[in-house]
Amino acid sequence: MVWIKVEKNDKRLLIDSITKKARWVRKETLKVHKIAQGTRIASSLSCVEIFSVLYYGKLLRHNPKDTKWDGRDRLIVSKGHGSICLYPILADMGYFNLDELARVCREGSFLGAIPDPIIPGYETVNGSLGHGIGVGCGIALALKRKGNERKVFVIMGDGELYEGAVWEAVMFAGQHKLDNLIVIIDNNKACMLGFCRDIIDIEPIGEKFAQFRWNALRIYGHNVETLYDTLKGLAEGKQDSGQDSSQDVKQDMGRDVGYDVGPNCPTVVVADTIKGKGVPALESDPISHIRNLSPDEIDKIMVTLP
Amino acid sequence: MVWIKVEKNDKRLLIDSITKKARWVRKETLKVHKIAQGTRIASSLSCVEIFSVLYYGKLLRHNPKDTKWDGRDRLIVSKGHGSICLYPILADMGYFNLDELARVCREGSFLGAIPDPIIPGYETVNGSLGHGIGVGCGIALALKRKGNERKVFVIMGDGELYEGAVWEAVMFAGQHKLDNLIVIIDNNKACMLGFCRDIIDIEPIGEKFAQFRWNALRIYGHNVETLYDTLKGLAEGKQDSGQDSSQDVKQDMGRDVGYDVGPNCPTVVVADTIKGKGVPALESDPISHIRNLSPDEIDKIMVTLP
Amino acid sequence: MNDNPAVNGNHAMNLEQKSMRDVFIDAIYERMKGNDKIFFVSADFGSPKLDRLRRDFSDRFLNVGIAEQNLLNVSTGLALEGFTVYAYAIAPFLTMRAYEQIRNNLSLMSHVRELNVNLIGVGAGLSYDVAGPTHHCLEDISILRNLPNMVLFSPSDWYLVQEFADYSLQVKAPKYLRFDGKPLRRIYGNGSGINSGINMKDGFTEIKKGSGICIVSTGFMTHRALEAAARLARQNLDVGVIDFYVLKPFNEESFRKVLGNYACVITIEEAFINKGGLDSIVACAVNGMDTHIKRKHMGFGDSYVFDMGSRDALHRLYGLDEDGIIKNILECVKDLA
Amino acid sequence: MNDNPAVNGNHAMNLEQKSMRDVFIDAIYERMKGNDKIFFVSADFGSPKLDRLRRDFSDRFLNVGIAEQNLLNVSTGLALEGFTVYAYAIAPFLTMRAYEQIRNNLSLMSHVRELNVNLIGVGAGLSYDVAGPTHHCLEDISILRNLPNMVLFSPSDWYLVQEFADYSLQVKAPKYLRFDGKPLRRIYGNGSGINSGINMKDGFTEIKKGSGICIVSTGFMTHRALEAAARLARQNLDVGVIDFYVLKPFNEESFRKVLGNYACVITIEEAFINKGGLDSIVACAVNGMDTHIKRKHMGFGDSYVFDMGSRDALHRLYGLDEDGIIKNILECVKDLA
Ligand SMILES: Cc1ncc(C[n+]2csc(CCOP(=O)(O)OP(=O)(O)O)c2C)c(N)n1
Ligand SMILES: Cc1ncc(C[n+]2csc(CCOP(=O)(O)OP(=O)(O)O)c2C)c(N)n1
Ligand SMILES: [Mg+2]
Ligand SMILES: [Mg+2]
Repeated sequence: MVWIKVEKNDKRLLIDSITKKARWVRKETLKVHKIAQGTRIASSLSCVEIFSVLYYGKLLRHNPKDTKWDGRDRLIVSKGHGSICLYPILADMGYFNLDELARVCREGSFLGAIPDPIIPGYETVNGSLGHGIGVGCGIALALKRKGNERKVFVIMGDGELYEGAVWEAVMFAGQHKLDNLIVIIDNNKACMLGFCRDIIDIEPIGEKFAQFRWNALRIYGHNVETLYDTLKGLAEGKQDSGQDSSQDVKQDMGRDVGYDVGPNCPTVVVADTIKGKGVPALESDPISHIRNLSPDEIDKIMVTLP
Repeated sequence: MVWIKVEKNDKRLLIDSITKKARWVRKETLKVHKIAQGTRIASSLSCVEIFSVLYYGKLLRHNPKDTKWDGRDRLIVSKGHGSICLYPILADMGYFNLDELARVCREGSFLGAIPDPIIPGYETVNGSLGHGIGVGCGIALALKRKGNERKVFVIMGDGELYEGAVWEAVMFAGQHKLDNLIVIIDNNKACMLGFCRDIIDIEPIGEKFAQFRWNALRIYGHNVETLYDTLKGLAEGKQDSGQDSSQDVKQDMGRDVGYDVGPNCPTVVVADTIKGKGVPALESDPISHIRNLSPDEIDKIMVTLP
Repeated sequence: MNDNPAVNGNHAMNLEQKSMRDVFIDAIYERMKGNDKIFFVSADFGSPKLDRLRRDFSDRFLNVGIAEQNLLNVSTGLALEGFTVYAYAIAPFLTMRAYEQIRNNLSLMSHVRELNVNLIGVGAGLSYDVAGPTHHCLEDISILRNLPNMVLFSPSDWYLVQEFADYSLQVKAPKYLRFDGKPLRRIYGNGSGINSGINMKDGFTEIKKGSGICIVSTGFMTHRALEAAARLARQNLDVGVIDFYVLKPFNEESFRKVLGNYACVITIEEAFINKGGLDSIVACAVNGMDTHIKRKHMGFGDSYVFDMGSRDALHRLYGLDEDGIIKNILECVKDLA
Repeated sequence: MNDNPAVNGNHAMNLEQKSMRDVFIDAIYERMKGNDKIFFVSADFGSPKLDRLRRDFSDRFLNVGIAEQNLLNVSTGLALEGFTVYAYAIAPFLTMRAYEQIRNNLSLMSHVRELNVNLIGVGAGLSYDVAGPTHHCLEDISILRNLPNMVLFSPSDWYLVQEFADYSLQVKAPKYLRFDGKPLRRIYGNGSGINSGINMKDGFTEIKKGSGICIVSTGFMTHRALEAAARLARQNLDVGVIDFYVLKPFNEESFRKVLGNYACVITIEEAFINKGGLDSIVACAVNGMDTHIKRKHMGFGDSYVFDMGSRDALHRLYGLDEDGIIKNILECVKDLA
């Protein structure tokens, strides 16, 4: 059991340690891409801090020794393709050996370009977009019926919101007051073929969820402390805590700040992020999604990273 | 070519004649159900006035002699199951012989319990819910590219809004500024297994469309004059005309009155209606959808109808 | 197997018609009483029998609305947490609107997770005759057979359906239950309550032994097959009838053993033929057998049915009524001679 | 047909590898110049070759976003208004997430309306090897074959793809184009530009004549079949190779005529076997032929592929590499002897 209670005065230390870990995760993710060019690197760099805060911030209850532990929070990685940064984290947590990171996409490995649920630590099938939130609804409802107080976290892409199945689930969760459901949107403003605003502009995202009776929060998704405060509040069941009022948002095109439509609502956290975060060539490229970084490029980037 | 220009001073006469026709349509619809019990009667009674106004109000340009006439408005009946009231109208317009109404669901007929596009006057396949609006988007866009100024009308059920595919189209239409697209929601507050608010409450419907950059109007869907004013405005390209400020709304649970999110937007008309309108036993039944009226019941109802 | 109704000729006792869904809903209702790990989820689809279940188990009944994709996803989530789920909708919308959800969240996922989701699709074949081709369901057998780890149950009567209730709880796999939309007569477990002819592991029952020619059928068509066989029996032609109800997984060896007694087999299904349905099961079983067995496949050709009329009328039109079956059998007789 | 590359043995000339989608996008780009009734619609799926098309025909290119259902519905609407539509997405999501849309809006609707929608699905079989089973596509042949009025094109090389461009404009029916995800060598139209071996109406080409045994394959597997046949030729075993590229509709009579020259046929496809795919086409064609022809079917068994590795590695693992093919052929040789 990895989850432990964190005292207030430990917070600075914790934030620092998460920050350090996040840096390590970013580098390891690039290393994986160096040997496994089939992986989606830009998509996996925008959510490094989100996953790092959930795991290293000890907000997510989980147990690497018992992946079926009933006391765990359920984490559904709906944007599976863009979660390669979770490989180093899961290895670091002890779900599998760190050596496995050197075998991604290799014959005999269980770590693929898109993660399958054969990987310890992944709850569901997630290579196809738009499934996670609906499955999350089912889990959240089941937990309620079982009297299990754990939370369901779903990590989604912003382009993923174009899938109709997502909105079926959004409607359902609002109606059934699934307040144990927390959806985090890695709002990196791009999908595969370009910027989302040029394809279908669905900003402000939070307002749309609020219409369907969700609480909506908006934060900057690369600020570890903001993420920590927000997600800690949610993990503890406070739907309005941790709002990022400082608005350290770089590419934020949204207008919504925070909706509190009442108690017993599901929550969406719109985390403004940068696709390819940390790699300038990717950060500015509308089709960073399908860009591979050559081993050479990666070597050059590595030395520039903190 | 049936469409003709209507002068202002003809209006009262026209409204009266539509009202009379609508009464006839309601009775004919009941007669069809009497011989074809597989038809959905409650669903087909809530939209009698909507279809009557479109056709008898001469708002819809169409040509029974040439169903492929390029100058026609495209009418997509997405709630196919609940459009049996269109059978008498189409027959009356000359799409087929009135005698056909006595053969619905009979061997050799082309009029089924759910209409197919083999029926002259039906544009698309429509027995499966949630397709019409997306197909309507494609048609609307195509008309724009062809420089064809005709409109696309889509008639949907309120329960149909639960389909995710609908929201994919809602997002698309807003983004592509399909101002030639007019969606009319037969908001009869019920789907098959009960009242919509008990299943998933999606009111206020107009507000949700407005979030996705649609103009939204809300009217009472059994008032012929209100329907006429609203739909006439829309048929002529005025997105904000005809708003029903008198609010002659009986079961209206919505809060939205009218959104004008700007020019060049698609429009949704939320028409508050009563499922089974005209038949008291149906009007009050949450599962009127699956209720059949026996020939005896129908005979009794007929004499009570205006 | 001679306690079989068709063999016994006890047709008169089996006239009581019941709808599969009503029998099954009642059976699940009974089990929900003693088992609080059962969920019943509907995509805005009902039946009078469902009202009681909705009322008495309101905390374990869900109507997700007209949202077949979410029906599948929510059911998956419930099943991941250990619930046995019954997911209920109209067959074509259940199987086709949510096909990728079935594929990824049930078929694929159950490679690594135990998922007991029972998809109840009502309206097999032309059950919804006058509702037209959007409501006909001629693809489901084939497209569901494609999905690994799924159980495919295609019963011919309500007695089989009743028997399946416990099976559905015990066999913790995703399943598709292909229910007819119309009330049908009983075939199994006649009078005496004997039901030894049913074998869920074999997946089929030779409900009538014959010589030379046998019919292999599933669902509603087994009723037609029995009728045709009975008519031929009066002409002293002894045609076998094999009713296939678990199309996946089934015991191929047993099936081959039974087929081995015949020289010609005719498959009949309310499905597109030569597209991976029941006929494909037979074509595959016959392939590699020592004896050469002639095959003839009856079903719908490569076109939707836009004609209006009752199921009987449509079957007549497409040669799937008893006359059509008999015609095909007599052709086989000629071929064999 | 002796101007065929395999027959001519001109393999060396055909080494240039191209990806099917790039060749096709270029071909459509050229046609969009002179034909303003063409729309290209993508569900957020691209390729560098698409950038030029997006730029130069921005009013007839659409990205509907990650919304396969709407991709189908919007394409249907465009086609109803007379546009020829190319709808582009990853194969499993295109065919399965939007299956009911394909069924109702294309297959069913084209019974009464002319709809020229060309569904371009990229990633046939295990093209996306390391992306895992959500991205593998082993069901598409079968589930698309089920749908009336559809054309099903499953090319083995980019030259066929190029030839299909005009065909796709001329034949005004909904179509599924099953494209491989990897660049592949050319098989047809070698050096001299001769392409008389291609016959879209027949749907197949006997690219190598053999005696006794022939392989029937489609898509990528035709490359493996040719390699296996070439290896066996060196051992003086003359195995035929039939490449099937229009799986629907095709000329069954022609096919039977060619099959009639063989005593044993082996089908190879990157699909689940015995589930309505290529093997079903052959099982059906062989049924009712006068000569008895042995069948052997190669493909994937009833399980998704969770193993990691290149396509070559995965094929080896599942016995679908050349060694596996040769093993099966040698078994047939024994059987026939
Ligand atoms: C149902 C489905 N359609 C298409 C794809 C192909 N695809 C993979 S990632 C991607 C873009 C995702 O964009 P977004 O959701 O914003 O995630 P990001 O990578 O930006 O985090 C697409 C279209 C898929 N995996 N699943
Ligand atoms: C995709 C799909 N799912 C389910 C159905 C079955 N069905 C037919 S009508 C109906 C209820 C429709 O409710 P609503 O859209 O509100 O229309 P109304 O009849 O109330 O006008 C349902 C669930 C269907 N036709 N299509
Ligand atoms: Mg994104
Ligand atoms: Mg309704």
